[in-house]
Amino acid sequence: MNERYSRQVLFPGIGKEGQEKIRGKHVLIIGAGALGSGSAEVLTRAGVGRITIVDRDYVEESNLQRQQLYTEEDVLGKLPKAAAAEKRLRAINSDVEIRAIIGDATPELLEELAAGIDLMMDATDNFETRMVMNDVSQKYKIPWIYGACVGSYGMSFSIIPGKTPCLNCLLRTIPLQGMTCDTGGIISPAVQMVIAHQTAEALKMLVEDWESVRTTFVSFDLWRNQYTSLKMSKAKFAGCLSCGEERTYPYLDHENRTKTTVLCGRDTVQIRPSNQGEVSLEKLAGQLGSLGYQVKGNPYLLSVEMGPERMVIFQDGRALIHGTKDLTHAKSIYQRILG
Amino acid sequence: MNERYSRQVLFPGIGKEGQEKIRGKHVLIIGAGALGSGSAEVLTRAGVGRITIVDRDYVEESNLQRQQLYTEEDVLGKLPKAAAAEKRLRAINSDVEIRAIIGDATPELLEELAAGIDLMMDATDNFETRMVMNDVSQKYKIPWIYGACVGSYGMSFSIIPGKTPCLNCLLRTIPLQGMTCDTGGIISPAVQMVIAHQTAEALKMLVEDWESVRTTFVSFDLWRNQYTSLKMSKAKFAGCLSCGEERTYPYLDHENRTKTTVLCGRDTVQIRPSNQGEVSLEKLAGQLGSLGYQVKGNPYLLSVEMGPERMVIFQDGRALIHGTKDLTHAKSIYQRILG
Amino acid sequence: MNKVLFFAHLRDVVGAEFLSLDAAGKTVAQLKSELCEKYDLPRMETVMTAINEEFSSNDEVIHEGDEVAFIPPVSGG
Amino acid sequence: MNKVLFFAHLRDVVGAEFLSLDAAGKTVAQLKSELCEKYDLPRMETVMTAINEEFSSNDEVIHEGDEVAFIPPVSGG
Repeated sequence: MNERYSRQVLFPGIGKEGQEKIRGKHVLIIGAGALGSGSAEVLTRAGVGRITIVDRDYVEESNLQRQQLYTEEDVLGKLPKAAAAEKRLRAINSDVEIRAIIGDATPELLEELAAGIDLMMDATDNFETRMVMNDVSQKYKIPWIYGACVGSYGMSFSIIPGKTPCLNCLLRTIPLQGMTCDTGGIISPAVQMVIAHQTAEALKMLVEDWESVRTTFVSFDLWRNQYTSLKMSKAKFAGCLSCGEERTYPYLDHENRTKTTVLCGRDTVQIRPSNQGEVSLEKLAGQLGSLGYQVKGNPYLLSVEMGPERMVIFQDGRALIHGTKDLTHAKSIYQRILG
Repeated sequence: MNERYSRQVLFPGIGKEGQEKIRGKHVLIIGAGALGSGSAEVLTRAGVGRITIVDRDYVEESNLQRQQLYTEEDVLGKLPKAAAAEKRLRAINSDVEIRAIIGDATPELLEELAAGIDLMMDATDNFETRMVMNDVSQKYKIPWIYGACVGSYGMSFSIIPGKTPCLNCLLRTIPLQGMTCDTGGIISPAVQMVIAHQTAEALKMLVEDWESVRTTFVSFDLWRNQYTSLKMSKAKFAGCLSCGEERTYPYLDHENRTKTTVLCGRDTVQIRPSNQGEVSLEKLAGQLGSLGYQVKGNPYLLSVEMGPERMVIFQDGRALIHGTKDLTHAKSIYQRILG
Repeated sequence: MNKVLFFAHLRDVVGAEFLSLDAAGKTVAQLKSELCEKYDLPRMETVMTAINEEFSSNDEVIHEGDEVAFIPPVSGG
Repeated sequence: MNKVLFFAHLRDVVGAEFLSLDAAGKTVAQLKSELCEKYDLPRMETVMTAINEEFSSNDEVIHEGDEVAFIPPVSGG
């Protein structure tokens, strides 16, 4: 055994056999933001055989406060996160086969990548992509580990097809306007805490120690010194369309997806979310205003200045992003605010 | 306010005022191993004004599995950890004034550094240095945050002079033969979890939100899904020599310190620990043997092959390190095994 | 009586870590809608509920002495 | 009866996460030395003890029903 992994092999939960199993595995990480860069670093250092990481954004100055693979140089070079992550991960461990995909984690992409993947790590910033991961997980029988954080608050839950409830059992529908790091802020210890939980579960699954995998839903608040773990035995929902008997994998269906369209000749992208429903414009205006965004509105719509772009949000959750023709970029802006 | 810290400023526990306080502070990090590199990265990204980091070792291949600032290049270059850490931290945030000290965290050094330090982060690998930090903390009224981990198990406790019990109240004596990463192994999620707790407490102290500082002693085991936080109100020991009324700061005293001496002309260093006491050679032999070390012994001593060096341990905890004349290196080897 | 705990931003809206109130006999959905009205809590339909540290659906009935916790899922990452 | 929990390597030595035994009336030090003898537990003198999730000194007396936990401090970092 390589000296490199000696301290991990010493740990009885892993051992030589476990290290060889880790070496034989392929992990797909969706997102290379705070959680994604942290998970990717832990798993790269641990010696996972292959890691594929997918992200649609580039490195921005406001990322540096918590996204651990990136430096000031990456911001200056406006590097795509997946590319900047790949560069650093290779310098950390040249044994690991890293594949970086610069793009949106669409159902098509994830279904295409599914073959041969042993585990998916959730590091996305929105529930729509998580629901797609959840359906891909059920359809191709790949475990995945949910993780999310805002402020000093965070949570994690391990989802194993055929064994645990799935995310759609717990939520039943995509929450509209979930808290995001762009609306609630974030401190990096909360990120580290989620990563600690997600990667511990990942190692257990990679060494196939299924007995040790956590069955509870963990949530914590580091500023308020709270920590709870909920038993989930009653959470499985028989009628679940993602994991139940009459499953349809609804989030792999084109109908249930955020639609983005370039509005011809107007340098504007229209966003139509999958979960149409009432957005409280008044509350959102108050919230964004108190965060320092410039907001104007009337009872029918809200207009928010966002750097070079301007977003107009309607009551039904539809939005126009003015100042761009880039569909992926526009969706990214939308999901940063509306989750 | 800088765009860089915008997500952290958005978090109500920090805000603009908190960010300015963070900017004005000076943190001393003792150790640049797993916990030290992680804490240093979090605090550098958070925009602490000045960070001083002390470490006596250089980067080795077996560090890469969990020590997040280092790359394969640092191993090839045999860079001192403090120097390699400084290089990476500067690339991450050029706003932060980083000072790297390559050397042993002796009482003399820590007393010399104490002036102007707002907070000390524990990232050392042995209890002797922690007891020195603890005495410096009490003498100069500087809070410090204990953190440690082995295997999937870890713990943290915040120590505020005049307010909380101190480490000497809890332990009363330096534990001989504490578990270390070299004897029990370590997985990096356990490191991340300790860092999450230590740095959350650090941010609270840096923004002077003393009300939110955790008063409990946290310990956890990520593989076994355990998490406990103990109330510490009864832990303060009136007769404590570090924080009680009749305090003497025993660990700043030369008498209570591990003595290292080069044995003339023998390429050997003798180590005499501060806490003389019976070491169970039989147990230690079994433990080290099962970890793959080559061990020979008799009822009076134990001889362990450790790469280029050989360590001979006697029943009273005294040891000879053959194959080196470097006092700091010899002490580092000793403490890796005996904690 | 029942202890009702609020996590994350719900705690800020309510202004307390927990409330003591009598929810015995009510379903989770009923308690949610009552709290929604009283405190103007956002998006309670997708907030996860635990009774005595166990995940509970919206039609679960709360009993005397049960501890109820509301845990909003978040999407940051 | 008392539930006695063991953390980290102590758990491996004892071979169980917890033991049920009768420790009422004994001090923490007495319980430690009894367990030391029975299970050959290493370095119990510096192991931290909690009674009902509260730090306790070696001369604290254990009462019927108390939950005792042994938490060894570690030095890795």
